[in-house]
Amino acid sequence: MEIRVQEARFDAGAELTAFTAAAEGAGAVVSFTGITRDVTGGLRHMEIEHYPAMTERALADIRAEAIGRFGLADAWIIHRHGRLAPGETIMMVLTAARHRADAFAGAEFLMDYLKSRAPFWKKEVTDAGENWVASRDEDEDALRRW
Amino acid sequence: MEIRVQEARFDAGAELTAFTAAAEGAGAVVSFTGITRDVTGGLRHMEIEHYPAMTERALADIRAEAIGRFGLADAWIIHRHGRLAPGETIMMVLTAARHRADAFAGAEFLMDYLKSRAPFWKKEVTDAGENWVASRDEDEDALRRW
Amino acid sequence: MTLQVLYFAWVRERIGLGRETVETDAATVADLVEELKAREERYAAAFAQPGALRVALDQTLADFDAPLAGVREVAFFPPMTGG
Amino acid sequence: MTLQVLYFAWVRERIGLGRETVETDAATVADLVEELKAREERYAAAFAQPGALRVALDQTLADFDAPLAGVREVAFFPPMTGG
Repeated sequence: MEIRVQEARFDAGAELTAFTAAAEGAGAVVSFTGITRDVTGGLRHMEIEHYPAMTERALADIRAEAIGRFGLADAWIIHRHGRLAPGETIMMVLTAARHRADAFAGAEFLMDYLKSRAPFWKKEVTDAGENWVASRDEDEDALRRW
Repeated sequence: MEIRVQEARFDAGAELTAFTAAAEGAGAVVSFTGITRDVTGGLRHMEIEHYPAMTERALADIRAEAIGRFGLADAWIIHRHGRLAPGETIMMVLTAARHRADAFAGAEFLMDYLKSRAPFWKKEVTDAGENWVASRDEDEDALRRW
Repeated sequence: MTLQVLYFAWVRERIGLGRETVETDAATVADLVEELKAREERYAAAFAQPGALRVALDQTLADFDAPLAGVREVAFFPPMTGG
Repeated sequence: MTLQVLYFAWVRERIGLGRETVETDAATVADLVEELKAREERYAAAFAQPGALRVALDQTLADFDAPLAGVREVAFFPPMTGG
Protein backbone atom coordinates (compact mmCIF):
# COMPACT_ATOMS: atom_id res chain seq x y z
CA MET A 1 0.00 0.00 0.00
CA GLU A 2 2.87 2.39 0.65
CA ILE A 3 3.77 3.03 -2.97
CA ARG A 4 1.54 2.51 -5.98
CA VAL A 5 2.19 3.43 -9.60
CA GLN A 6 -0.89 2.70 -11.63
CA GLU A 7 -2.83 3.55 -14.74
CA ALA A 8 -6.20 3.17 -13.03
CA ARG A 9 -8.03 6.03 -11.34
CA PHE A 10 -8.10 6.07 -7.57
CA ASP A 11 -10.35 7.64 -4.95
CA ALA A 12 -8.34 10.20 -2.96
CA GLY A 13 -10.95 10.37 -0.19
CA ALA A 14 -10.91 6.60 0.26
CA GLU A 15 -7.11 6.63 0.35
CA LEU A 16 -7.12 9.28 3.09
CA THR A 17 -9.55 7.18 5.10
CA ALA A 18 -7.47 4.01 4.68
CA PHE A 19 -4.19 5.79 5.42
CA THR A 20 -5.53 7.43 8.57
CA ALA A 21 -6.89 4.12 9.84
CA ALA A 22 -3.50 2.47 9.20
CA ALA A 23 -1.50 5.28 10.85
CA GLU A 24 -3.00 4.62 14.26
CA GLY A 25 -1.54 6.74 17.03
CA ALA A 26 -0.42 9.61 14.82
CA GLY A 27 -1.98 12.92 15.74
CA ALA A 28 -1.45 14.63 12.39
CA VAL A 29 -2.22 13.49 8.86
CA VAL A 30 -1.45 15.59 5.78
CA SER A 31 -2.49 14.77 2.23
CA PHE A 32 -1.56 16.38 -1.06
CA THR A 33 -3.56 15.66 -4.20
CA GLY A 34 -2.44 16.80 -7.64
CA ILE A 35 -5.15 17.31 -10.24
CA THR A 36 -4.92 17.75 -14.02
CA ARG A 37 -5.53 21.43 -14.66
CA ASP A 38 -6.63 22.92 -17.92
CA VAL A 39 -4.31 25.92 -17.77
CA THR A 40 -4.60 27.01 -21.39
CA GLY A 41 -8.28 26.29 -21.82
CA GLY A 42 -7.78 23.78 -24.60
CA LEU A 43 -6.55 20.69 -22.77
CA ARG A 44 -7.94 17.46 -24.18
CA HIS A 45 -6.00 15.14 -21.97
CA MET A 46 -2.66 14.62 -20.32
CA GLU A 47 -0.30 11.71 -20.91
CA ILE A 48 2.10 10.65 -18.22
CA GLU A 49 5.06 8.53 -19.22
CA HIS A 50 7.33 6.90 -16.69
CA TYR A 51 10.36 4.62 -16.43
CA PRO A 52 8.94 1.55 -14.72
CA ALA A 53 12.21 -0.07 -13.70
CA MET A 54 13.36 3.12 -12.02
CA THR A 55 10.09 4.52 -10.69
CA GLU A 56 9.53 1.98 -7.95
CA ARG A 57 13.05 2.39 -6.62
CA ALA A 58 13.05 6.18 -6.83
CA LEU A 59 9.76 6.38 -4.94
CA ALA A 60 10.90 3.89 -2.30
CA ASP A 61 14.08 5.92 -1.75
CA ILE A 62 12.18 9.20 -1.50
CA ARG A 63 9.69 7.66 0.92
CA ALA A 64 12.39 6.18 3.16
CA GLU A 65 14.24 9.49 3.21
CA ALA A 66 11.08 11.39 4.21
CA ILE A 67 10.21 8.92 6.96
CA GLY A 68 13.71 9.06 8.41
CA ARG A 69 14.18 12.78 8.15
CA PHE A 70 10.86 13.82 9.70
CA GLY A 71 10.18 10.84 11.95
CA LEU A 72 6.97 10.04 10.09
CA ALA A 73 4.70 7.31 11.41
CA ASP A 74 3.91 6.44 7.80
CA ALA A 75 3.93 7.81 4.24
CA TRP A 76 2.17 6.70 1.06
CA ILE A 77 2.73 7.73 -2.53
CA ILE A 78 0.22 7.01 -5.29
CA HIS A 79 1.07 8.15 -8.83
CA ARG A 80 -0.79 7.50 -12.05
CA HIS A 81 0.57 7.14 -15.56
CA GLY A 82 -1.06 6.89 -18.96
CA ARG A 83 -3.90 9.09 -20.17
CA LEU A 84 -5.70 11.47 -17.79
CA ALA A 85 -8.67 13.71 -18.55
CA PRO A 86 -8.81 17.29 -17.19
CA GLY A 87 -9.92 17.26 -13.54
CA GLU A 88 -8.63 13.75 -12.88
CA THR A 89 -6.39 13.07 -9.92
CA ILE A 90 -2.77 12.60 -11.01
CA MET A 91 -1.16 11.65 -7.75
CA MET A 92 -1.35 11.80 -3.99
CA VAL A 93 1.02 11.75 -1.05
CA LEU A 94 -0.03 11.09 2.52
CA THR A 95 2.03 11.59 5.67
CA ALA A 96 1.35 10.88 9.34
CA ALA A 97 3.31 12.12 12.35
CA ARG A 98 2.84 12.94 16.01
CA HIS A 99 2.92 16.68 15.34
CA ARG A 100 1.68 18.76 12.46
CA ALA A 101 4.99 20.39 11.57
CA ASP A 102 6.56 17.03 10.68
CA ALA A 103 3.52 15.83 8.76
CA PHE A 104 3.52 19.04 6.68
CA ALA A 105 7.29 19.05 6.14
CA GLY A 106 7.25 15.37 5.15
CA ALA A 107 4.53 15.93 2.56
CA GLU A 108 6.25 19.00 1.10
CA PHE A 109 9.55 17.16 0.96
CA LEU A 110 7.93 14.23 -0.85
CA MET A 111 6.29 16.57 -3.34
CA ASP A 112 9.48 18.52 -4.02
CA TYR A 113 11.34 15.28 -4.73
CA LEU A 114 8.53 13.78 -6.78
CA LYS A 115 8.43 16.87 -8.97
CA SER A 116 12.08 16.74 -9.96
CA ARG A 117 13.54 13.35 -9.00
CA ALA A 118 10.93 10.73 -9.84
CA PRO A 119 11.00 9.53 -13.47
CA PHE A 120 7.65 10.83 -14.70
CA TRP A 121 7.07 13.07 -17.70
CA LYS A 122 3.86 14.89 -18.49
CA LYS A 123 2.62 15.70 -21.97
CA GLU A 124 -0.36 17.96 -22.58
CA VAL A 125 -2.51 17.20 -25.60
CA THR A 126 -4.43 20.38 -26.46
CA ASP A 127 -6.53 21.63 -29.35
CA ALA A 128 -3.35 23.34 -30.60
CA GLY A 129 -1.19 20.22 -30.48
CA GLU A 130 0.99 18.27 -28.12
CA ASN A 131 3.66 19.57 -25.79
CA TRP A 132 5.82 18.12 -23.08
CA VAL A 133 5.45 20.01 -19.83
CA ALA A 134 8.71 21.84 -19.11
CA SER A 135 10.28 21.49 -15.70
CA ARG A 136 10.06 24.70 -13.69
CA ASP A 137 13.08 26.40 -12.19
CA GLU A 138 11.09 26.85 -8.96
CA ASP A 139 10.80 23.08 -8.71
CA GLU A 140 14.56 22.65 -8.88
CA ASP A 141 15.00 25.53 -6.42
CA ALA A 142 12.48 23.95 -4.04
CA LEU A 143 14.82 21.00 -3.56
CA ARG A 144 17.56 23.22 -2.18
CA ARG A 145 15.71 24.02 1.00
CA TRP A 146 15.95 20.46 2.31
CA MET B 1 -19.71 24.12 3.75
CA GLU B 2 -16.68 26.37 4.22
CA ILE B 3 -16.71 26.41 8.02
CA ARG B 4 -18.35 23.89 10.30
CA VAL B 5 -18.16 23.63 14.08
CA GLN B 6 -19.95 20.53 15.21
CA GLU B 7 -20.24 17.90 17.89
CA ALA B 8 -20.90 15.09 15.42
CA ARG B 9 -18.20 12.95 13.89
CA PHE B 10 -17.32 13.54 10.26
CA ASP B 11 -15.70 11.48 7.53
CA ALA B 12 -12.40 13.11 6.54
CA GLY B 13 -12.16 11.08 3.33
CA ALA B 14 -15.64 12.12 2.23
CA GLU B 15 -14.80 15.76 3.01
CA LEU B 16 -11.67 15.56 0.86
CA THR B 17 -13.72 14.14 -2.00
CA ALA B 18 -16.40 16.84 -1.69
CA PHE B 19 -13.84 19.64 -1.34
CA THR B 20 -11.86 18.50 -4.37
CA ALA B 21 -15.01 18.29 -6.48
CA ALA B 22 -16.02 21.81 -5.40
CA ALA B 23 -12.56 23.30 -6.02
CA GLU B 24 -12.71 22.61 -9.74
CA GLY B 25 -9.78 24.00 -11.68
CA ALA B 26 -7.31 23.95 -8.80
CA GLY B 27 -4.26 21.80 -9.44
CA ALA B 28 -3.28 21.28 -5.82
CA VAL B 29 -5.34 20.20 -2.82
CA VAL B 30 -3.87 19.87 0.68
CA SER B 31 -5.67 18.46 3.70
CA PHE B 32 -4.70 18.36 7.34
CA THR B 33 -6.50 16.07 9.77
CA GLY B 34 -5.96 16.23 13.53
CA ILE B 35 -6.62 13.06 15.50
CA THR B 36 -7.00 12.49 19.24
CA ARG B 37 -3.77 10.89 20.37
CA ASP B 38 -3.31 8.86 23.51
CA VAL B 39 0.07 10.34 24.41
CA THR B 40 0.25 9.15 27.99
CA GLY B 41 -1.32 5.75 27.45
CA GLY B 42 -4.23 6.35 29.81
CA LEU B 43 -6.50 8.63 27.78
CA ARG B 44 -10.18 7.86 28.24
CA HIS B 45 -11.47 10.70 26.16
CA MET B 46 -10.93 14.31 25.24
CA GLU B 47 -13.34 17.15 25.84
CA ILE B 48 -13.26 20.21 23.62
CA GLU B 49 -14.89 23.37 24.89
CA HIS B 50 -15.41 26.38 22.67
CA TYR B 51 -16.90 29.88 22.71
CA PRO B 52 -19.71 29.60 20.20
CA ALA B 53 -20.38 33.29 19.69
CA MET B 54 -16.70 33.89 18.90
CA THR B 55 -15.75 30.68 17.11
CA GLU B 56 -17.66 31.27 13.89
CA ARG B 57 -16.26 34.77 13.50
CA ALA B 58 -12.69 33.78 14.38
CA LEU B 59 -12.74 30.93 11.86
CA ALA B 60 -14.29 33.11 9.14
CA ASP B 61 -11.57 35.73 9.70
CA ILE B 62 -8.79 33.13 9.61
CA ARG B 63 -10.22 31.58 6.45
CA ALA B 64 -10.57 34.93 4.66
CA GLU B 65 -7.02 35.88 5.62
CA ALA B 66 -5.63 32.58 4.28
CA ILE B 67 -7.55 32.84 1.00
CA GLY B 68 -6.38 36.41 0.42
CA ARG B 69 -2.80 35.87 1.45
CA PHE B 70 -2.14 32.74 -0.60
CA GLY B 71 -4.61 33.23 -3.43
CA LEU B 72 -6.43 30.04 -2.53
CA ALA B 73 -9.20 28.78 -4.79
CA ASP B 74 -11.01 27.61 -1.66
CA ALA B 75 -10.50 26.65 1.99
CA TRP B 76 -12.65 24.70 4.44
CA ILE B 77 -12.35 24.34 8.19
CA ILE B 78 -14.19 21.64 10.14
CA HIS B 79 -13.72 21.53 13.92
CA ARG B 80 -15.46 19.35 16.48
CA HIS B 81 -16.29 20.10 20.09
CA GLY B 82 -17.65 18.00 22.93
CA ARG B 83 -16.42 14.53 23.84
CA LEU B 84 -13.98 12.64 21.57
CA ALA B 85 -12.63 9.14 22.02
CA PRO B 86 -8.94 8.36 21.32
CA GLY B 87 -8.40 7.95 17.58
CA GLU B 88 -11.31 10.16 16.60
CA THR B 89 -10.84 13.00 14.16
CA ILE B 90 -10.79 16.37 15.93
CA MET B 91 -10.62 18.72 13.00
CA MET B 92 -9.65 19.17 9.39
CA VAL B 93 -8.55 21.96 7.11
CA LEU B 94 -8.58 21.76 3.32
CA THR B 95 -6.98 24.16 0.86
CA ALA B 96 -6.96 24.35 -2.93
CA ALA B 97 -4.70 26.44 -5.14
CA ARG B 98 -3.18 26.43 -8.60
CA HIS B 99 0.23 25.47 -7.28
CA ARG B 100 1.30 23.25 -4.44
CA ALA B 101 3.35 25.85 -2.54
CA ASP B 102 0.27 28.02 -1.94
CA ALA B 103 -1.94 25.09 -1.00
CA PHE B 104 0.65 23.91 1.55
CA ALA B 105 1.32 27.39 2.94
CA GLY B 106 -2.40 28.09 3.22
CA ALA B 107 -3.03 24.90 5.18
CA GLU B 108 -0.09 25.52 7.53
CA PHE B 109 -1.19 29.11 8.08
CA LEU B 110 -4.72 27.95 8.91
CA MET B 111 -3.39 25.37 11.35
CA ASP B 112 -1.04 27.79 13.08
CA TYR B 113 -3.88 30.25 13.61
CA LEU B 114 -6.38 27.59 14.65
CA LYS B 115 -3.95 26.33 17.29
CA SER B 116 -3.53 29.67 19.03
CA ARG B 117 -6.23 32.07 17.86
CA ALA B 118 -9.45 30.08 17.60
CA PRO B 119 -11.39 29.80 20.87
CA PHE B 120 -11.14 26.07 21.53
CA TRP B 121 -9.78 24.42 24.67
CA LYS B 122 -8.91 20.76 25.03
CA LYS B 123 -9.18 18.78 28.22
CA GLU B 124 -7.77 15.27 28.52
CA VAL B 125 -9.61 12.85 30.77
CA THR B 126 -7.19 10.09 31.74
CA ASP B 127 -7.07 7.25 34.23
CA ALA B 128 -5.08 9.62 36.46
CA GLY B 129 -7.58 12.47 36.30
CA GLU B 130 -8.44 15.46 34.16
CA ASN B 131 -6.15 18.11 32.79
CA TRP B 132 -6.47 21.02 30.42
CA VAL B 133 -4.00 20.76 27.57
CA ALA B 134 -1.42 23.54 27.94
CA SER B 135 -0.66 25.74 24.98
CA ARG B 136 2.80 25.10 23.56
CA ASP B 137 5.39 27.81 23.09
CA GLU B 138 6.10 26.36 19.64
CA ASP B 139 2.52 27.09 18.66
CA GLU B 140 2.87 30.74 19.61
CA ASP B 141 6.25 30.88 17.86
CA ALA B 142 4.75 29.29 14.73
CA LEU B 143 2.54 32.35 14.27
CA ARG B 144 5.53 34.65 13.97
CA ARG B 145 6.63 33.23 10.63
CA TRP B 146 3.58 34.59 8.81
CA MET C 1 -22.49 49.62 32.99
CA THR C 2 -23.83 46.08 32.69
CA LEU C 3 -21.48 43.46 31.25
CA GLN C 4 -21.96 39.84 30.35
CA VAL C 5 -18.81 38.14 31.64
CA LEU C 6 -17.92 34.68 30.33
CA TYR C 7 -15.34 32.17 31.59
CA PHE C 8 -13.96 29.20 29.69
CA ALA C 9 -11.87 26.09 30.37
CA TRP C 10 -10.05 26.11 33.72
CA VAL C 11 -11.04 29.71 34.39
CA ARG C 12 -14.67 28.57 34.28
CA GLU C 13 -13.88 25.60 36.50
CA ARG C 14 -12.02 27.67 39.11
CA ILE C 15 -14.68 30.33 39.33
CA GLY C 16 -17.41 27.72 39.24
CA LEU C 17 -19.60 29.31 36.61
CA GLY C 18 -19.50 29.96 32.87
CA ARG C 19 -21.33 33.24 32.63
CA GLU C 20 -22.58 36.04 34.86
CA THR C 21 -23.91 39.55 34.63
CA VAL C 22 -21.63 42.13 36.25
CA GLU C 23 -22.47 45.72 37.16
CA THR C 24 -19.28 47.73 37.08
CA ASP C 25 -17.71 51.11 36.51
CA ALA C 26 -14.35 49.59 35.54
CA ALA C 27 -12.67 51.62 32.82
CA THR C 28 -10.47 48.84 31.47
CA VAL C 29 -10.23 45.06 31.42
CA ALA C 30 -7.48 45.28 34.06
CA ASP C 31 -9.77 47.32 36.33
CA LEU C 32 -12.52 44.73 35.91
CA VAL C 33 -10.07 41.96 36.81
CA GLU C 34 -9.13 43.82 40.03
CA GLU C 35 -12.79 44.17 40.96
CA LEU C 36 -13.44 40.47 40.36
CA LYS C 37 -10.33 39.40 42.30
CA ALA C 38 -11.47 41.45 45.30
CA ARG C 39 -14.79 39.58 45.38
CA GLU C 40 -13.89 36.08 46.51
CA GLU C 41 -11.01 33.68 46.81
CA ARG C 42 -12.10 31.64 43.75
CA TYR C 43 -11.89 34.78 41.56
CA ALA C 44 -8.53 35.68 43.07
CA ALA C 45 -7.31 32.15 42.28
CA ALA C 46 -8.56 32.26 38.70
CA PHE C 47 -6.98 35.65 38.03
CA ALA C 48 -3.81 35.06 40.06
CA GLN C 49 -1.65 35.24 36.94
CA PRO C 50 -3.36 37.48 34.40
CA GLY C 51 -0.44 36.82 32.03
CA ALA C 52 -1.69 33.22 31.79
CA LEU C 53 -5.06 34.47 30.56
CA ARG C 54 -6.54 35.87 27.37
CA VAL C 55 -9.48 38.21 27.05
CA ALA C 56 -12.00 38.84 24.28
CA LEU C 57 -14.25 41.91 24.11
CA ASP C 58 -17.44 41.32 22.15
CA GLN C 59 -15.88 38.15 20.69
CA THR C 60 -12.65 39.79 19.54
CA LEU C 61 -9.28 39.22 21.22
CA ALA C 62 -8.11 42.27 23.14
CA ASP C 63 -5.44 43.42 25.60
CA PHE C 64 -5.90 43.80 29.34
CA ASP C 65 -5.47 47.56 29.10
CA ALA C 66 -8.31 47.85 26.55
CA PRO C 67 -11.16 50.20 27.56
CA LEU C 68 -14.57 48.71 28.34
CA ALA C 69 -16.67 51.65 27.11
CA GLY C 70 -19.37 50.35 24.77
CA VAL C 71 -18.47 46.71 25.40
CA ARG C 72 -21.30 44.24 26.12
CA GLU C 73 -19.52 40.90 26.48
CA VAL C 74 -16.15 40.16 28.12
CA ALA C 75 -14.70 36.63 28.01
CA PHE C 76 -11.74 35.34 30.02
CA PHE C 77 -9.96 32.12 29.12
CA PRO C 78 -6.54 30.43 29.02
CA PRO C 79 -4.45 30.41 25.82
CA MET C 80 -6.40 28.59 23.14
CA THR C 81 -5.58 25.02 22.20
CA GLY C 82 -7.53 24.38 19.02
CA GLY C 83 -6.53 22.40 15.98
CA MET D 1 30.35 -3.78 -23.89
CA THR D 2 26.65 -4.24 -24.54
CA LEU D 3 24.30 -1.60 -23.15
CA GLN D 4 20.55 -1.32 -23.06
CA VAL D 5 19.89 2.32 -23.91
CA LEU D 6 16.47 3.79 -23.09
CA TYR D 7 14.89 7.07 -24.14
CA PHE D 8 11.91 8.81 -22.57
CA ALA D 9 9.54 11.68 -23.33
CA TRP D 10 10.69 14.03 -26.11
CA VAL D 11 14.08 12.31 -26.31
CA ARG D 12 12.21 9.11 -27.24
CA GLU D 13 10.05 10.99 -29.73
CA ARG D 14 13.01 12.72 -31.43
CA ILE D 15 15.05 9.56 -31.75
CA GLY D 16 11.98 7.58 -32.73
CA LEU D 17 12.46 4.64 -30.43
CA GLY D 18 12.23 3.91 -26.73
CA ARG D 19 14.93 1.31 -26.32
CA GLU D 20 17.84 -0.17 -28.21
CA THR D 21 20.87 -2.35 -27.65
CA VAL D 22 24.16 -0.53 -28.20
CA GLU D 23 27.60 -2.06 -28.61
CA THR D 24 30.16 0.49 -27.43
CA ASP D 25 33.58 1.03 -25.93
CA ALA D 26 32.56 4.42 -24.51
CA ALA D 27 34.22 5.05 -21.15
CA THR D 28 31.72 7.60 -19.86
CA VAL D 29 28.17 8.74 -20.48
CA ALA D 30 29.54 11.78 -22.33
CA ASP D 31 31.53 9.49 -24.63
CA LEU D 32 28.41 7.45 -25.35
CA VAL D 33 26.48 10.63 -26.16
CA GLU D 34 29.18 11.63 -28.66
CA GLU D 35 28.97 8.22 -30.33
CA LEU D 36 25.20 8.42 -30.58
CA LYS D 37 25.25 11.99 -31.95
CA ALA D 38 27.64 10.90 -34.68
CA ARG D 39 25.24 8.24 -35.87
CA GLU D 40 22.35 10.15 -37.37
CA GLU D 41 20.70 13.55 -37.46
CA ARG D 42 17.84 12.46 -35.16
CA TYR D 43 20.36 11.52 -32.45
CA ALA D 44 22.26 14.76 -32.98
CA ALA D 45 18.96 16.65 -32.59
CA ALA D 46 18.00 14.78 -29.43
CA PHE D 47 21.38 15.34 -27.81
CA ALA D 48 21.95 18.88 -29.16
CA GLN D 49 21.85 20.33 -25.64
CA PRO D 50 23.06 17.69 -23.19
CA GLY D 51 22.49 20.22 -20.39
CA ALA D 52 18.75 19.87 -21.08
CA LEU D 53 18.96 16.12 -20.44
CA ARG D 54 19.25 13.82 -17.47
CA VAL D 55 20.80 10.37 -17.40
CA ALA D 56 20.25 7.32 -15.20
CA LEU D 57 22.67 4.39 -14.97
CA ASP D 58 21.00 1.16 -13.94
CA GLN D 59 17.97 3.17 -12.78
CA THR D 60 19.93 5.64 -10.66
CA LEU D 61 20.46 9.30 -11.60
CA ALA D 62 24.06 9.99 -12.62
CA ASP D 63 26.25 12.69 -14.14
CA PHE D 64 27.37 12.82 -17.75
CA ASP D 65 30.99 12.26 -16.73
CA ALA D 66 30.10 9.04 -14.88
CA PRO D 67 31.99 5.91 -16.05
CA LEU D 68 30.04 3.17 -17.85
CA ALA D 69 32.12 0.23 -16.57
CA GLY D 70 29.80 -2.43 -15.19
CA VAL D 71 26.67 -0.58 -16.27
CA ARG D 72 23.93 -2.53 -18.08
CA GLU D 73 21.19 0.05 -18.62
CA VAL D 74 21.54 3.71 -19.58
CA ALA D 75 18.47 5.96 -19.78
CA PHE D 76 18.28 9.47 -21.27
CA PHE D 77 15.39 11.79 -20.60
CA PRO D 78 14.44 15.45 -20.04
CA PRO D 79 14.13 16.89 -16.53
CA MET D 80 11.39 15.01 -14.73
CA THR D 81 7.95 16.50 -14.27
CA GLY D 82 6.25 14.24 -11.79
CA GLY D 83 3.87 15.12 -9.02
